[in-house]
Amino acid sequence: MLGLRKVAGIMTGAAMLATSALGLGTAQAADDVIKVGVLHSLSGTMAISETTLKDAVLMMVDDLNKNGGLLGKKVEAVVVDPASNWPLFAEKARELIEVDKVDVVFGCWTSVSRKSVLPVFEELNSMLFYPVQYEGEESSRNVFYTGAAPNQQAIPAVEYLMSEEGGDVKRWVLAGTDYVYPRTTNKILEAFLKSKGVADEDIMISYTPFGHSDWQTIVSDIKKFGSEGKKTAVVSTINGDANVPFYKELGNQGIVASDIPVIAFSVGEEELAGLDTAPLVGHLAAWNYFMSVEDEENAEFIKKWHAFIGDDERVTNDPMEATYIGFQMWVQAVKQAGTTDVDAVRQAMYGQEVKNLTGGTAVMNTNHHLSKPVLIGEIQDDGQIETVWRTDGVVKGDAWSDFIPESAKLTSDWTYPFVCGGCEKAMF
Amino acid sequence: MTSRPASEKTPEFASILYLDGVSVSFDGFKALNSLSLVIEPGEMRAIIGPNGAGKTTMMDVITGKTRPDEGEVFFKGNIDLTKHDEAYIANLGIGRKFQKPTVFESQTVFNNLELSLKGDKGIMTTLFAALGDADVARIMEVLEIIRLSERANWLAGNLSHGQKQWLEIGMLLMQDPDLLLVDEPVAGMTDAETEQTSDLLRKISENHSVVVVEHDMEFIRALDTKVTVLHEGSVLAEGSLDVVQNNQRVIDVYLGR
Amino acid sequence: MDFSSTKKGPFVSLVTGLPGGGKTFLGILLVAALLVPLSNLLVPESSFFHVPTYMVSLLGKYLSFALLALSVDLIWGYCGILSLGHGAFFALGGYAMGMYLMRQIGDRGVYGNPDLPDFMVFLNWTELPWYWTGFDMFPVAMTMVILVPGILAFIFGWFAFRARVTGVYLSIITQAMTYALMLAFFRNDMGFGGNNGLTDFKEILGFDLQSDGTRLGLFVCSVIALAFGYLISSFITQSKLGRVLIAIRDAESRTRFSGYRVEYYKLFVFVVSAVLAGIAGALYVPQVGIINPSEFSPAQSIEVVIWVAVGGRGTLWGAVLGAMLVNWGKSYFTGALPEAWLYMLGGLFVFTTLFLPKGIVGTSAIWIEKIKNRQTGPASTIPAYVKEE
Amino acid sequence: MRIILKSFLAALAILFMTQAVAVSADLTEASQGLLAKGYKDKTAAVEAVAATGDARSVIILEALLGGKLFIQKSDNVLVIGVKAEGGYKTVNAITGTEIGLTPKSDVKKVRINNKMRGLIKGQLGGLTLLSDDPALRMKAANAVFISRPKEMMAPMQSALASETDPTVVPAMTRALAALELRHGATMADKQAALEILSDLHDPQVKSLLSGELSSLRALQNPTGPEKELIIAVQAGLTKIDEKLDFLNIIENIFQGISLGSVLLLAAIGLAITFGVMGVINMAHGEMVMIGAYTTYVVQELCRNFAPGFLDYALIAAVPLAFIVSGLCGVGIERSVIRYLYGRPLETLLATWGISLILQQFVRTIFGPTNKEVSSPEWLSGTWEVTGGLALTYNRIAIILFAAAVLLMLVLILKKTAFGLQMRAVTQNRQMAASMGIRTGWVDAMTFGLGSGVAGMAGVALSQIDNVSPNLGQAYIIDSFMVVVFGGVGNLWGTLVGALSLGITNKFLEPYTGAVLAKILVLVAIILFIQKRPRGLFALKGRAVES
Repeated sequence: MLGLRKVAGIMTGAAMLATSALGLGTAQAADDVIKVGVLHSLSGTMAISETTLKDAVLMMVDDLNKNGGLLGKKVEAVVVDPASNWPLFAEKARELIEVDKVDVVFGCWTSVSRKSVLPVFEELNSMLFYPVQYEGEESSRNVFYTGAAPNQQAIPAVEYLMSEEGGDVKRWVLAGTDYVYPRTTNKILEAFLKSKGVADEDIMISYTPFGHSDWQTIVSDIKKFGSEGKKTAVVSTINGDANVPFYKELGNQGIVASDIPVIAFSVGEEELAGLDTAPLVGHLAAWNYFMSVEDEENAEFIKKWHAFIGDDERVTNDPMEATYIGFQMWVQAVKQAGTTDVDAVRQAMYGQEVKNLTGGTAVMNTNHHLSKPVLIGEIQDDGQIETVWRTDGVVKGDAWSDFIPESAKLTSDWTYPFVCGGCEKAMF
Repeated sequence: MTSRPASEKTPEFASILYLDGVSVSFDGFKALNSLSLVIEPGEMRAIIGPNGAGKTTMMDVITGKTRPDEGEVFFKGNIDLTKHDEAYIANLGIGRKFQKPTVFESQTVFNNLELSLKGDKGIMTTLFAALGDADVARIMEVLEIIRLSERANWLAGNLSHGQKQWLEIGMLLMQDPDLLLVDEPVAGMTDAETEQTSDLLRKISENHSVVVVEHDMEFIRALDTKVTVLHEGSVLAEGSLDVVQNNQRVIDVYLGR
Repeated sequence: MDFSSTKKGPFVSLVTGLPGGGKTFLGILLVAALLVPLSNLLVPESSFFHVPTYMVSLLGKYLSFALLALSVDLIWGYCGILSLGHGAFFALGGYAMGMYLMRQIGDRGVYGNPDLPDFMVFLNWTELPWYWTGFDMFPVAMTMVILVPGILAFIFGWFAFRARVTGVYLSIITQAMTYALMLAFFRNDMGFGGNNGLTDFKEILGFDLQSDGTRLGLFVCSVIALAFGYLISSFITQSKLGRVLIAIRDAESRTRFSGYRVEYYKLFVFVVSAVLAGIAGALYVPQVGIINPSEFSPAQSIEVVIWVAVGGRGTLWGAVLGAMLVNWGKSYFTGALPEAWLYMLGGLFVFTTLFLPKGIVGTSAIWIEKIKNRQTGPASTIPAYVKEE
Repeated sequence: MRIILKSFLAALAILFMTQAVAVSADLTEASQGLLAKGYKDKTAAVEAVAATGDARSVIILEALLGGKLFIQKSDNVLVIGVKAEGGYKTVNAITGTEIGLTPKSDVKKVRINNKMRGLIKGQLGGLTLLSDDPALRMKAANAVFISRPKEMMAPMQSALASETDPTVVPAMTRALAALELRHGATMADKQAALEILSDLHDPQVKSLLSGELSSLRALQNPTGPEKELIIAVQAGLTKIDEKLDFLNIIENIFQGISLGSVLLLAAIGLAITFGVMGVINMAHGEMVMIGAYTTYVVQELCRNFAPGFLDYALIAAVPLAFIVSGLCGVGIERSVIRYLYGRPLETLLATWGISLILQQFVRTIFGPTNKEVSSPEWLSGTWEVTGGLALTYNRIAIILFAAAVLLMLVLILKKTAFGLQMRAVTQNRQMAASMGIRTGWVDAMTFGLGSGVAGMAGVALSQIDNVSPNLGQAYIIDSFMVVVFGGVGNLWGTLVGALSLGITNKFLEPYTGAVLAKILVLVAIILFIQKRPRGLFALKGRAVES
């Protein structure tokens, strides 16, 4: 029987060698192209949101090449699929940087994926553009956060609802999926509301698991909470998948916006495309971008998108704009630096300006967060979100919230003399 | 964990097996209906009865697989079998052969016997067990008895039906039980095999108590021993084969009048 | 006739009587343990034989998966217990290690709190929950790596096996177990970092996790752990106990009527397997740098089963081989053909069950059997996994 | 006769209102504010327009509320537009004269926000209180109940006096009482109003009372009668709360049952494929998903080719989903599963693989994003059993649907020849075969049936959940739990299992929160399986022991 054993043993060995061979085989990078890594899940639960962003990057790379590429080189997108599996994100990031030798990576959605790749990018000193709104409390030397920080979304939204125009809300339901973004955002909001003199019994906080689908209890609780005589609003940090059943339940239980408005931070055109918005007209969303905004840049972008994806029904959304801004800024920075060298590009990134799709310009700050305008819109029956309010100027993204005592004291500034993502005092 | 309680061959007790008023029912259907039965030490008893008479259920009760709803089951006069589980009862000295021959198909005949070797069946013992010469000798002996010496290294799965039956009996012998329950040992056997099997059983019954369940009247006759007829979960008749065969009620049952 | 394997007893067989494939396998492990680090350190980058560092930790990851697969094979291949929740033990081991690594961060966390991990700080926790105490000490953490999965397996098995929950039902409640744990660990209130899990590790035993040296160290540890796991498993399967397990797999009631306390045997091997899985998890975490509740998801556990099925259950190295191949395929195709990856994985599941019911190793075994048909009767009917001597 | 009275009263009402609002402005002037950008001007304009009492003001405000009011950029006039080919069919909002087709580029929607929506509803209430349509009058009364403008008291009284429709009367009484409580002349009036209100148990009244209470509490040194009123209001509130608590329990049970029936729907197909055939069908969830996507496709087809039929697309989808999923099932059975009978654990692996393939397949065809399956009119909204207890129609529908599906299955299994053959095959394959039953065919049909039923479940789930490639994954584990808990091979077991799990879950949720509730239920099942390894309604006896 030794023969068999040998065969098996050798197979195992072969497997190992093959594995290394995979590494060896692909480990050469061409010099005449600039490689852009795309790290978005194409399968698994996150594919719903992330696939769109992959296409967005491909579109912009395509566009860039049409206009003669970058630094006279052709730009090539390297797409990998981390399959909504967080450890795989880290593995794929490493593969992109070490094996494919990409010059920059656009990717990740949800904090956990970012947290998982963070050490990789820092160790290998590469560059990641993270395009989704997030909880803040982080500023890495190797990551540029083009999505909204809490103070660019949550705070303005609540301020609007408190305003006379917003229907001066007195009573708040903070409903969220049980993970770090809602937890932090709600924590910030709670502190903020209390600072505005909202009493404890006027704040209701509820957390639900990912993909929660049976909202009967919570929605009827909200209904009851709203029947206490004070104007009530729901601040929803419910994550993508769970939103559709949530809004369907809202609609069915007849909670209309004029009674209890719901303002959401993770619901954009993409999510709305998944449901019939007729019963939801008037509910709100806070973002830095709406597809409906009338602006040449935006019209142009939407046209390109529809052409690229070959479907005039496909919507655009905020993370796409964030990707767009990030990508344009990176291109400009590379041109300015005349190289794709990470450190050079990073220096060039600071103060980089790109026209928002919603008018005005976004600026990259030295804390790796953007200054962007904040928009608040109402859901329309056609699934679009119409702006009802926007900040006069731009709001500077704040990595460390002032409403969390531990982080209030921290500053993030990657330029001399500070050179630190989260310190109490300057390095030099 | 399990260690076999001491039990000598000397029958200082009146009955090796004692069932009284045992009833079992599955969802209303009474499989056993106050069944009473006594097997004396060293006795060989044949049990016959139409399908559904409760033969196998009786065995389940004796071996602790099924708990009776009511009634007493005693082994060697004073050991209450209704309180123990299969493994314990097996270690008490009751071996059972199933209706459908069940052996460890993916192991060699030798290992099959080795696994049923009498002795401590605790985990640690088993983990560090090494086979002594005495054990090997015993296994060889049994291999001879069941006529499988030539097949010792075969996988049990490749044995013929009849050989499997024998192997299973051989496994019982390895346990060296005081009481063997043998369920349809000759089902699907050629006449020659049947012949050999009855010899085998008679041989075994010389120093074991044996209960045989069978349909095959020829075989029963060959065993020539006391017969118990079961019907609808209770004893219909008892005595020598001729006696029961002429018993009117038995005839009715079998001819379905 | 030759009864060596049975006659000499397990100890002997462990030393000399180890199946040839086992020797080859251990040999290859040893070679890998030497070659990979050497080629990584000494061979110049440019050379074809240079193993890049990321490949090292990738291999390390595969090895811990292989150990996990081994543990599943031990209960499924040999005892017929199909656990769809073994990921749970893996993850628990991982969390134990993760908690140690978390405590090692000390005040280097973003909030600079020397005692509390960051996620506790922003959940306004003032002190470390009791179940975190001691995890700053490596020995304690390692003990937990073994104890926690072991104890869970013991409790679960104690109930399940005594109640004689078998087959499909067992598989489904193991799935329920890991699913419940997943939901529990997703809750931030549990104090295990919720969805983000534990991450941003700095160092282990004072070695920087980012350094190549540490990576190689962990890789070698994984090799050793796998070898160790293989030895234990083959020791068990070589012993009479191993044959009892197979007996239970093939004819449970027969085994019972032969006087074996089936439930205790199952419990024993289940616990051993859970502990191995836990160790695998502990090795996995520092090499991938994150542990998160999704490791508990039933899908992961099912995937482990398929590794074993592909390699060939009931053959220890088969499990290892399967884990290696499938994961290598995963790494490769999620890069090369991302869109097609799920089709391939799915297709693999179907193909294996239909055409390789005994896995690669098992099937090749039959195939080789066919060539040199020995005294053991017609080959076609031989279940490949039982050819042990 | 009635008409005359009505018009008289209408005039009366308008008179009151025009008095209430000092200046009676002409419509054009009043509506100017709507052309402005800021919401303040618009808000003012809305009030002004309503105040004119002009007949067209109602039309304008309704258009505004419905988002049909536009500004024609070219000549900066308000128009009411209806979407049409190449733009909007527009009429002048003020004069009502046809303008014709205005290109999309030339119109700009007059945007409103939630605050204005509330206001407009209130104002419309005042204006449509005497409309001929009882439904409108109802809406009006309720709007007034919410906004409670003082000037509405007299009109409301007169309206109530003339009201004949029994359904509208209570609404008006309620609204009037609310007005009395707020603006009543004497304490006696207020007390009386309070009496009426405290007898109505519904959240809105509760909200109103607690609102009043807080405003009363806010008073500096309240007079004696005011103190009494405070006490009375508190009493009323407690009275309402008691009633609401009771209703809560009923609501809880209902939610439990509806969750249970969702579980039942998801699991019942599995009760066939797994329960009856013993195939651990991990692709079951994907059968559900396929059913949901079928619904989506059917609806899209309707939307494009038979818009009028759209509301009934759902009904058409039920049989289609059954067929599509069923065929998939048959395909899977013939191509894979039939080779795996007697190896249940292998079927688990194979079907898991199939589920991965199906998911990715759907992802490739329809894209990874959620698809919209809208609820038809007759399924949206709630049924007000009494105030404070509202059951949503779609939940009710799902409960009924689940019951129907279960019944259908039971009949098929018990009453049809196929059912007989099916049971025969599952009990003794060889025997069945030797009796001339085409076992292969029966297997395929059985699996097809199970999958088809899953498809029908998909139609229902499309109403309450995401239609996305991951839909199935969300339900697969729950489904297995239900089947195993209920007892394999027993539809009634599945029913009881599903309902008890659903209800337990819903009763735990308020105390433990959603997640913990689910965990507890899972643990309970695990422990339960120890007690009854074969589920709630397991067959006993020798047959199933081995």
